[in-house]
Amino acid sequence: MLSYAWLIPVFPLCSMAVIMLLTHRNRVLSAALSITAVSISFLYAWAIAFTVWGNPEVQRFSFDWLNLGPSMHIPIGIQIDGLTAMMLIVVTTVALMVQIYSLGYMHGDPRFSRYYAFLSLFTMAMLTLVLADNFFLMFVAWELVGLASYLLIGFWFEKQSASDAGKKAFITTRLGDLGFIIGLLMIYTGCGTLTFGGVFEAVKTGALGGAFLTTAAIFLFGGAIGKSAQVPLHVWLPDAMEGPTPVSALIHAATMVVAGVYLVARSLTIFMGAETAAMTVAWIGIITSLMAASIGLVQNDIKRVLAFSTVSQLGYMIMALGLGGFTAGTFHLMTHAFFKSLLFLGAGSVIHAVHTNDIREMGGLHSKMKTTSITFLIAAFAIAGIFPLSGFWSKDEIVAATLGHPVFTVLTLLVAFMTAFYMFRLYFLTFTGTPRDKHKFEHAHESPKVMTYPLIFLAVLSVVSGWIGLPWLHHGFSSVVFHEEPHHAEFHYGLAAISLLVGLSGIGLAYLMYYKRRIDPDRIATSMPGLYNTLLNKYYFDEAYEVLVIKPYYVMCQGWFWFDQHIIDGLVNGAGAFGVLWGRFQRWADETFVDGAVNGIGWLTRGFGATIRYLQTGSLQNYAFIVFAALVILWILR
Amino acid sequence: MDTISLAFYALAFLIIAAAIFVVTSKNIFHSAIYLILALFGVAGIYVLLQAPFLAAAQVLIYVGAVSMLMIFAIMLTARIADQTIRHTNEQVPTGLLVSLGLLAVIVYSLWQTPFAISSDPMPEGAGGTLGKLLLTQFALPFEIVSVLLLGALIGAVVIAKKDSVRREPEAPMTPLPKSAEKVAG
Amino acid sequence: MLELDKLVKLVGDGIEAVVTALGLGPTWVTLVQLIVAALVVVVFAALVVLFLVWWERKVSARFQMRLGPMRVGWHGTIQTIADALKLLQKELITPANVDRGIYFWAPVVTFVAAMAVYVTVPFGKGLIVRDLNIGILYILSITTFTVIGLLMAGWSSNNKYALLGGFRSAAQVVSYEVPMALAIVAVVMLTQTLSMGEIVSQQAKFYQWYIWRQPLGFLIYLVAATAECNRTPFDLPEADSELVAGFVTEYSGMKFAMFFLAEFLNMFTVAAIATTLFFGGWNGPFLPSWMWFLIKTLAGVFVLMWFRWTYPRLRVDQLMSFAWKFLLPLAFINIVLTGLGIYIFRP
Amino acid sequence: MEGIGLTHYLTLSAVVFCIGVFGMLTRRNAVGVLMSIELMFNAVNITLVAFARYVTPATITGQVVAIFTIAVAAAEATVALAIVLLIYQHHRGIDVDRINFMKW
Repeated sequence: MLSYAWLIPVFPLCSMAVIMLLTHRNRVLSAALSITAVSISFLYAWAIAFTVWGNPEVQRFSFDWLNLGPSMHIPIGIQIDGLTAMMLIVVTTVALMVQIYSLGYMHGDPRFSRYYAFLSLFTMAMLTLVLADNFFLMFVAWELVGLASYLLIGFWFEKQSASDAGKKAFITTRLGDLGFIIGLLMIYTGCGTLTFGGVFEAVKTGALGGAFLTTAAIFLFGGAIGKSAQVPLHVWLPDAMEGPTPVSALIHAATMVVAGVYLVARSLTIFMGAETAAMTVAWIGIITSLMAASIGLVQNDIKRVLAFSTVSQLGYMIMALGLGGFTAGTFHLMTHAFFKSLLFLGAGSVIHAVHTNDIREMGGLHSKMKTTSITFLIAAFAIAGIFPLSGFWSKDEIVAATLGHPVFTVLTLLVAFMTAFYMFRLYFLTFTGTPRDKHKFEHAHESPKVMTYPLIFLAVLSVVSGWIGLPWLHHGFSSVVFHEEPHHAEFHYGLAAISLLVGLSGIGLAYLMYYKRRIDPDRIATSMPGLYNTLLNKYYFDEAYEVLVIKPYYVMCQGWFWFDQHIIDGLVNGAGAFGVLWGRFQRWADETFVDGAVNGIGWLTRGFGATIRYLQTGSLQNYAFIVFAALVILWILR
Repeated sequence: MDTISLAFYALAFLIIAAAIFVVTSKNIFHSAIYLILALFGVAGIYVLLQAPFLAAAQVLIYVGAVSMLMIFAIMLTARIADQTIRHTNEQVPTGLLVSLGLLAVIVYSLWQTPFAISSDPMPEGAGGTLGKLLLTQFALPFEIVSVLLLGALIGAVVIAKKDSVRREPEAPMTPLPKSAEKVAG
Repeated sequence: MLELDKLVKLVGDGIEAVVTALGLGPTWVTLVQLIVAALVVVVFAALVVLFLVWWERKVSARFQMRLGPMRVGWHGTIQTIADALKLLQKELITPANVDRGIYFWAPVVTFVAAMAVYVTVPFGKGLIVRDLNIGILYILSITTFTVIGLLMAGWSSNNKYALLGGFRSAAQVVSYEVPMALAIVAVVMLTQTLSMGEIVSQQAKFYQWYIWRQPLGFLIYLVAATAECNRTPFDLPEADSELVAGFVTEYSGMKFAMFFLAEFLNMFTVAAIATTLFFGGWNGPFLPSWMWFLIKTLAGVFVLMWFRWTYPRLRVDQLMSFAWKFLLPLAFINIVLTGLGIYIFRP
Repeated sequence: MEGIGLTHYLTLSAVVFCIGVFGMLTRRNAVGVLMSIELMFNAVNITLVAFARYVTPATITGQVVAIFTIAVAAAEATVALAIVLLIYQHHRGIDVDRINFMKW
């Protein structure tokens, strides 16, 4: 069964091809195809997960893809271990839920079939990414998910902001991918192979090490920075919210953005072999996390809050991995995938109901949308790390992973506090209180069942998926993603209590500010205008890029344009003018001497041809006669 | 003179006479009929050479199909009264010379050549050995010939299809102008 | 019982004795035996045709609720003989502008081809002139001469109806020969031999008849064979409402009779081949083998007559597309199925 | 005279072949030319079968090749006659010596 695991991405691929080629006119058929394909993959993924978890051996199946002699030999293949199985489950589950959800959300969209084709493409690419057994195939899939992301962000390309966001996402992540490629090339130069096994072997035996490995690892991490929206390339993710909300849930919360985390987790051996690189990873992770969380405190767009929350949580995972917390990072990856996609889908449900993204125009929606509200609340509790929901267990592992690095511990707890605060700010502003926009409130309604059922399913997962990490289970979550050797932080009741307390206090503050209105948030904002505006404008990152990168680039371009217009064109024109003169002279010479010779030859040839053309009679029998006559004559002359 | 010799000379006479009529007959349809006769004679020669399967195939394919095609082509391109003034071109004397020269050359060389006559027995049965050979040792040529036949079939259809001759579209009937109708009325 | 093989052997031995007594070699013995056999077959064929003509008239009459010939002999039994005599006496008209040589030979070729088939038809136990080892292939190839005869007749008559009739018949026969040959190939795949005698001996028991293993092949054969002998619904070459009498338009007297004879002989041949290939040949209980052969063959002939008086005529384009677009693919499918069957069931 | 041998068949084949050559060189009618070519094919086939009978009787490869020849001849005749029909449609005649528009 494992040896046919490559079929998992093939099903969505087929559905994409069939939709694109055949059924794109029939929206029902297209959606049905896509959902069927991903369902099959979903079932297969679960089957594989149960096989693998009972038998923690790494399975590899590969074949030669490119064999250019001993120096250039690239096999591609798949590798199945606990981490892959976990990723398969995450990807297929969320993809299935999102595709079902989209039936309701995208209902009536003129490019419905194309939407499903793109979703299938994305699913295929993402599944290939997690199944790959080498960096090469992983990179190919990596670019494919980028393409799918671009297509889906800009899905409503009539909107200028959407198509801009698509381009921004694509170009920004490409910057990171450049680092990825350089890292890959360095690794290939260093150990002559790109298979995970081979590279890790080289790192372990010390064939690859020192400053070279550190540089390679940092470049490799560049890919993760781009894909997982870490500082300083995080700017694309909030803009990516221009895409359809289910897409945000699938790609920009649960799966594609964690590809970077997956990359770091998968190649953790490399980072562990390079101290400096690992610390860089950890620092970038915590800085991203802190910054995004603080921005999230003040945003008013429901999806942007969630986007910054995503960036923040990704930073968490990256940090945990950088500190060697393999289990913590991957565990949080999984739980986060479930509750964050739930949050996004819930937000989508709200947007579907009130047709706005601005939380200032919402409020009191709980009475109208019970299911959405409750599932959203569950997810908010989960992300805030409240016992016994999934976020509690995974966040606790992350906190535990920072033990020994006091700075990280403090910052992590601070982020946890902020997370709890802004999530509940969001919840209270959206679902409780009095409706601030009566008109929109009147028209609000609960979403159809195809949208609420996935919410309920994901809510259940958000609650229970953390229980794999229960402290009294043998090895907890690490036995699931068993990578190199069992590595599991002991469960710290003290730490757990502290982080729970932090989460609760964040919720409490939000409760006071936005539910009870004891503290006026606006007064705090006006009392600290500098900080507030900095946060509201996302630390001016986009503006900084505008000033530091894009403006100078324009100036440089204009300079070159001037250079091109005046200097180069002047040269060209001068050359042209000279050419014309020279050409006139040549024409005279040509007409006089060369043509004379050519015409003379032509005249001669024509005369000759006119004489001997009588040999070509055009009669087949004549030719045949000559053939046989020649045969006889040749025989006689032999 | 034994039976085989008798049969051989009879058949050889038949074939050669028929062949000569094929190439000299003024009426092309007669040529075709003589061709059938000659081909039938060749089938007889095959029987003498202990190749009965081939003889049957010869009759089936040449008489049944190829000659039929010839006759079709003749019927589609000529009429019974078509007694062309000349049925041969001006190459007759030179052609005769070359043919006879060729005959002399071939006959001379084959009488000079010592052939390695083998006295092994022929395999029993009609088509069994042949069939086995076709599907084992000669499988590739066999397949290629099949493809060739298919290609010839399609090619012939394409070539001979009426539509392949691009004809000028006939001028559309222009309706009479109104005034003309009035005048006619 | 009334088996005839002893009698045949007796006659053969008698000939050998007489010829040897005349001081001639074994070649001559074979030759004389063959000549005698050929004479017997010709006489037999003539009798069969006489019977068939009468029978066809009676059958058609019954189909149309008539009586048919009743005056000459008991129920008109010798009506055909009277007709034959009339035809023999008639003047042989040779139209003015015909191509004389070919006009003369056309009926001969047709008739001889129809007769020559009987060399290798097993009429009964030991009743076969020559059990050639290419038997069925021989029959297939000899029957093609019939078409040559028709074409010759059509061409040489210098008559547009005759020419069209010849054309149609040639196109039709060539087209239907392909599915027919393929249907026969499917049977040969099972028999592993081309010899008619062996094919018969493989079907000694009722359940061994090849029709049970080749039902589709038999249907294809039946349809193609009906077309081969130009019978309704495939009687376009002599569609009298369109073409007067097709290729026989300009023929009269004995020459016409030869075409007529050949046509009925072909019908009998087709039924005989069907009997041999699909219905166990002369095998059967109680009755002598030749009688079984006749019963089965005449039943086949009856089916052909039944067709003729039941179905309307096809249009010429329908006829061609039916052969090439339906019957031929079907025959290929049958061959593939047969091959699969052999592959699965043979060890 | 001692029976019929290989040489007899080969001689017969040579004669038929040369008759075919003569016909090919001299017939005006395109179908006539084709028929002459068929004669030549048959002459070659006689040779092949004769060799199969006398030189390699155990492995009758000559007969196999003869079958291929027949198949190729059939294909050739099909295409050639299609071409003849096409030429007839274009030129209302199939005299080979008039179909010389390839000259000069």
